[in-house]
Amino acid sequence: MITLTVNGKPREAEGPVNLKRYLVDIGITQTAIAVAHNGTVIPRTEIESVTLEDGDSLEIVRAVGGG
Amino acid sequence: MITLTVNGKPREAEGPVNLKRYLVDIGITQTAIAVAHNGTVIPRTEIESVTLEDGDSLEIVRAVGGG
Amino acid sequence: MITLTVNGKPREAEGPVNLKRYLVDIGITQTAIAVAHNGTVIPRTEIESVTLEDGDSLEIVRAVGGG
Amino acid sequence: MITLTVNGKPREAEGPVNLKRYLVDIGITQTAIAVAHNGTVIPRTEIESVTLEDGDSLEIVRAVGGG
Amino acid sequence: MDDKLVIADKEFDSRLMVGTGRHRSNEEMVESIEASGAEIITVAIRRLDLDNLEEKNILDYFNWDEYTILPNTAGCKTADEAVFTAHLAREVTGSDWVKVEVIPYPEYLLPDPRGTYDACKRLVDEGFVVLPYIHADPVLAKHLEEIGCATVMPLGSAIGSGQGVQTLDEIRIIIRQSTVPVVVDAGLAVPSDASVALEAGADAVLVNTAIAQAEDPAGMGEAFKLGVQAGRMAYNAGRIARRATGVPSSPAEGVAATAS
Amino acid sequence: MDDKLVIADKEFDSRLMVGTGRHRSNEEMVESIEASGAEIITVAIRRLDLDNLEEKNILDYFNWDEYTILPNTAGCKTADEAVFTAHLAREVTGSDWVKVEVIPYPEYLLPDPRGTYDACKRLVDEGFVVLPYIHADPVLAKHLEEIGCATVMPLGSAIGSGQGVQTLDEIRIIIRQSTVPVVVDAGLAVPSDASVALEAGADAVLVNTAIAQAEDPAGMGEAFKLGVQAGRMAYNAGRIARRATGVPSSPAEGVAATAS
Amino acid sequence: MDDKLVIADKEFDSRLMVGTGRHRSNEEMVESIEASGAEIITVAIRRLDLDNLEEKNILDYFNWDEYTILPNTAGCKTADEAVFTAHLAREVTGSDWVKVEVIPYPEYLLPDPRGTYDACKRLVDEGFVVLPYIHADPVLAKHLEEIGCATVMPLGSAIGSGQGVQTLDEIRIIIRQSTVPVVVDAGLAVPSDASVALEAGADAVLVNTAIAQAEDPAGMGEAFKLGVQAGRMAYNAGRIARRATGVPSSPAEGVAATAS
Amino acid sequence: MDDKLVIADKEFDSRLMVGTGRHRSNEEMVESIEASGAEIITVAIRRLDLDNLEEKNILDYFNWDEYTILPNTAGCKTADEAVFTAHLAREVTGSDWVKVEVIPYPEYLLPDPRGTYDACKRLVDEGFVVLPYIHADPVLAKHLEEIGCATVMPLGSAIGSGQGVQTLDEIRIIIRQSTVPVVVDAGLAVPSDASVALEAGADAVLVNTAIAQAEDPAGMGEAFKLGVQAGRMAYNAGRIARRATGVPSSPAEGVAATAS
Repeated sequence: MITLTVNGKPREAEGPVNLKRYLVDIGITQTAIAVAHNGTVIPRTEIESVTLEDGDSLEIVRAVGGG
Repeated sequence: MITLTVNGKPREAEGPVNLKRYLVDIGITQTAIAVAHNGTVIPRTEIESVTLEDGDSLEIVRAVGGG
Repeated sequence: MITLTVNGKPREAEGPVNLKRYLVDIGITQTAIAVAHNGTVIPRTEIESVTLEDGDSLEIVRAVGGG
Repeated sequence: MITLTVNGKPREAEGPVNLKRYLVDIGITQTAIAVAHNGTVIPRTEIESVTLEDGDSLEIVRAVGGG
Repeated sequence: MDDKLVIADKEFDSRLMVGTGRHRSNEEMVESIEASGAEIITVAIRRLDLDNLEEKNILDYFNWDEYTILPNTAGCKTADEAVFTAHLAREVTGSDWVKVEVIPYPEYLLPDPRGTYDACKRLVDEGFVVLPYIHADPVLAKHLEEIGCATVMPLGSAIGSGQGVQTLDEIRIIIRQSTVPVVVDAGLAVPSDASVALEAGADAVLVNTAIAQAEDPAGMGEAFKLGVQAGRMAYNAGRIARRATGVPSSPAEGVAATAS
Repeated sequence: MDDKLVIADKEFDSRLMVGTGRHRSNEEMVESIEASGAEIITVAIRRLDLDNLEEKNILDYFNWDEYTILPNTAGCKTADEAVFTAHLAREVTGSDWVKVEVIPYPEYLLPDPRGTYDACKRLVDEGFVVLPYIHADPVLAKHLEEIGCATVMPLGSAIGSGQGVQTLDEIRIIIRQSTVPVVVDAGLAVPSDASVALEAGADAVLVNTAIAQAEDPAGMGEAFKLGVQAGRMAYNAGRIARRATGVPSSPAEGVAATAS
Repeated sequence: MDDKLVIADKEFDSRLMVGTGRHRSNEEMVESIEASGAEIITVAIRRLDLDNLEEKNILDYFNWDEYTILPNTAGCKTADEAVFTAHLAREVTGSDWVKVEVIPYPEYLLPDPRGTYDACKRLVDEGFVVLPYIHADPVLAKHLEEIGCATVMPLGSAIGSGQGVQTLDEIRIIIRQSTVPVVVDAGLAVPSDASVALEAGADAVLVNTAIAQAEDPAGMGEAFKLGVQAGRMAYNAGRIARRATGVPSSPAEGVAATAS
Repeated sequence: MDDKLVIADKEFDSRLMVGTGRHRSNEEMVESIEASGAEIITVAIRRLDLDNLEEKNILDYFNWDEYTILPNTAGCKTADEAVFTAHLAREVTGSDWVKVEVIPYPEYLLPDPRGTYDACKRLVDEGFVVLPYIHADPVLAKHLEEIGCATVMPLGSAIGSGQGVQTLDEIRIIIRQSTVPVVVDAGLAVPSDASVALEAGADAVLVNTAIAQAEDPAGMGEAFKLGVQAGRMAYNAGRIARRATGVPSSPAEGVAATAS
């Protein structure tokens, strides 16, 4: 078990785990999102190549209404 | 007894009565006032010459704060 | 010969003369006009019944651009 | 003879010459001034210790009306 | 939505009235008025030029099945002159509608409240449909309504000054108090001036110089048409309130955190 | 007339940009944006709600063949946060357009000139198409143009304040000096506010709260569409000048004389 | 410099008139009026309270060798009421000066141009010194001057509204045309409002609520005294013109060059 | 009341600062500054005219026991030039006070927010007492305060434009947020402009052209002195609130009835 910080909240996970796999695991299906890993934005194409370690942080965002 | 309308309110008086006398009777001592009798403004000098009859109306005014 | 004042200017005319006739004589063909005789506006229908005498004044107007 | 640039204009001078001496030579008597030598502002107290070489630039300024 | 302007029981789709003065040519006049979509057109009454009887009459430029004519009493300095001019206008146009202007001094072209009231009173009593041009004076406007005027026409600023609506506060009061249409007249220079008046609840505007003297009168006529529609639509759509401070248009919560 | 808005070589027929924030419902959002005729739509970037993964994504409400998406950096207090958010936005939207907002203090929602400049410099160097939201500061606007911003977006008044264009004098200077499109953003409440900006020569306006929070958003959206068109048309048609005194719109000569 | 205000051949050093209404106490009233340096004081005329005959008369608070009393017709809705009140006022005060107010509707406290004119005409003919309170209507002002009013008193904004001088453009016209003193009355809230009027060439201002209802009436009274003096002095000193662009206040030439 | 202006621990009785530029003569300069009661005087730094060494130095016209000198960096287009000029100014005047102006473009004389910030940062770190001239930008003002500037000096309108305080809304925000004195600088034309700033809570104003270029500079200097005092007094005395409608200043009750 590892502990991640996802969108500011702590989360347990089986790990180390591949980022793409992790997103599926927690139920994220929509594609119009972006992910930052430890403060670095990960291009879509590289999501598979990221491995999440204990203590890592993730920001997962999407578009919302704004002006 | 006669009935006058003084500043919009009915008032009983012994009468017919002289206007100057009436003003004294009801206790008006100050001089910086003006009186209208049945809608006509009465100059100071002529107050003595007015007699109040039953049904007459009086307006008695003074200066107040205003802009 | 009589002298009229037409739109502020003196004009000689054979006369006395009927108003409708006079308007034709001076070449007024258009209908969208109004005429005042000695300061009185003459309804279309009554133009025939007016006779111009020496010294009479006429105002003959039409619509122009305005705001 | 050396050539200086003083307030943007070329000036000949006997030199090398001491800055304080030079100011006297060109007739500057007033004290409420400041001098920059080759782009560096020279404190009053150090004016004596500056020697002007060929090609040096001077800015000599004073206060004027301004808002 | 059925949202018509009603004056003296007559319905109009357009809330823009236009004048016919100061055009550089009759062609520009006709073209720009068509572009403006106006249904009410003002004209002035002047002496026939007896030395030039061939000139084409302005009334012949328009198809009067499509337009309502509104003769004015421009140039009149007194109530008597205005009443006299109204009588002439009725003969010329066959219409009993009249825009009453009583303007004693030429420099600022401001209307005389007393002379205007007197002329309106007499003309209303004679059965005219009276649209008075007035200073943005709420008390005068109320009194003109009470004697039976069909509208009130407060000025935005001096005629032809192009200063826009300088009298908005007073016009708001007039609108709040009025039971007849409020038509903002004079001074409008650009469509935003018209929109401002309609957004505030004015029922219509009257424009002349801004269109006639624009570089491109037809383009400006169409611009005013859209500005008037925009202002009325916004009035019906219910604007947001003014606030002293800002309010985010994007959510305050949920901003992603940079690495620290 | 071919009179298109061009930003970063992309052409637009509409000069109205709209935001998607503060709508009471997604239905009202879509309906009012369609009514507005806007072609450029702003969105914000926020954390995905992991406890509500079923929520429909705002991007799914629009056909992106018809619209250009403009993500913003709203909520960012520093240049670093804005750059980070721009990177996220590019991944989310697939677009490299970004509206840069750097707003350190929440109460008045006014932008930071230095932080905004720094973020824009970095993002332009990275190849983003940058549209900065700024105070109506002509010197800052000129400097942002010089480093390659695609537009400048001076504020009319504080975001969501509904105070309209309070900064018109400065905006006129920005327009006169600018070689990139000037988009007036924030504070607009009614179509006349948009018309005023376009009549002054602004290239476009951005509106969000005024439409989203109107009683009838679709009606207000259409009203803004017309107001923007009216303002642009009037700008092209050449307005009359302002004058201190009036000028008659009816002829001074030829008034009929009453009997004397 | 000898620069006195002259009304009906009477000379005044102060260009500030003050009202006596809405004070929280007679002590504050007296203190603030002394601080204001005013020489003309307005009072209203009201029924004597027969149930409270002991109340001290307001006239007893002032030394009338130092002040000129100006009774008003506040509360009158018609010309008849105003003339009647003027007659009463003359008996009460022994003065034939009167500030004519004819205000038919209470909500906005705006004067009736026709009723005011009629009352003024009758009172002037009876020999009163008449100072009419009017809307900022240049034509009405001119007509009131022509029938012999001693001044005209156009409003800055509604009585007690504290909105300052909203009618400056019209007041400028009144000033340019007037041969009698122009006194700006009503709506003034702060000394800058008074200065604005005097800078524009107004001869005096009348202030009541702004002083009476200030947190510190005596302080505000003195502030208005200074503001009126400042405005008049500036008018006499000849202000600079407005310019669209800036002009350096420091020399453009002779800036020292940094090393390059 | 003890109500002093305090800048960098130095106390002043006057809240009016004056410039020494654009005077028609040194005599008018001295006379008008004395009349203004100012205690802080700005000067510019320029090259000595080597062809005219006899010219009397401006510093010799004043008794510096009575005045505080405030040299400016007018004419500087960059932070480097401003810092260099500040160093020269300190040598010339013996004072470490400096008014920082960084103005890259001559036409509108508007300050550069970034260049101004950079110059201020460096000068504050060197121990100068820094008074920056800025656009009325609340965020920039806050940041300048945070790095240790002694005041902020937001502009009312462009230098020498005489347009008065066009930026009052932003200045109100700056005042509300600021812990250092707020000095409104530039654009003031008449005393009412100064009063407006002080009534809003500004701590002081700086005036140059309005006095120097008035027809009577001494008269205008005194007028500004009074206007500044009036504005400050009014601020301390607590103004009445603005209201949309009027409130009678005379009692509503007790009006005498005419005969019916």
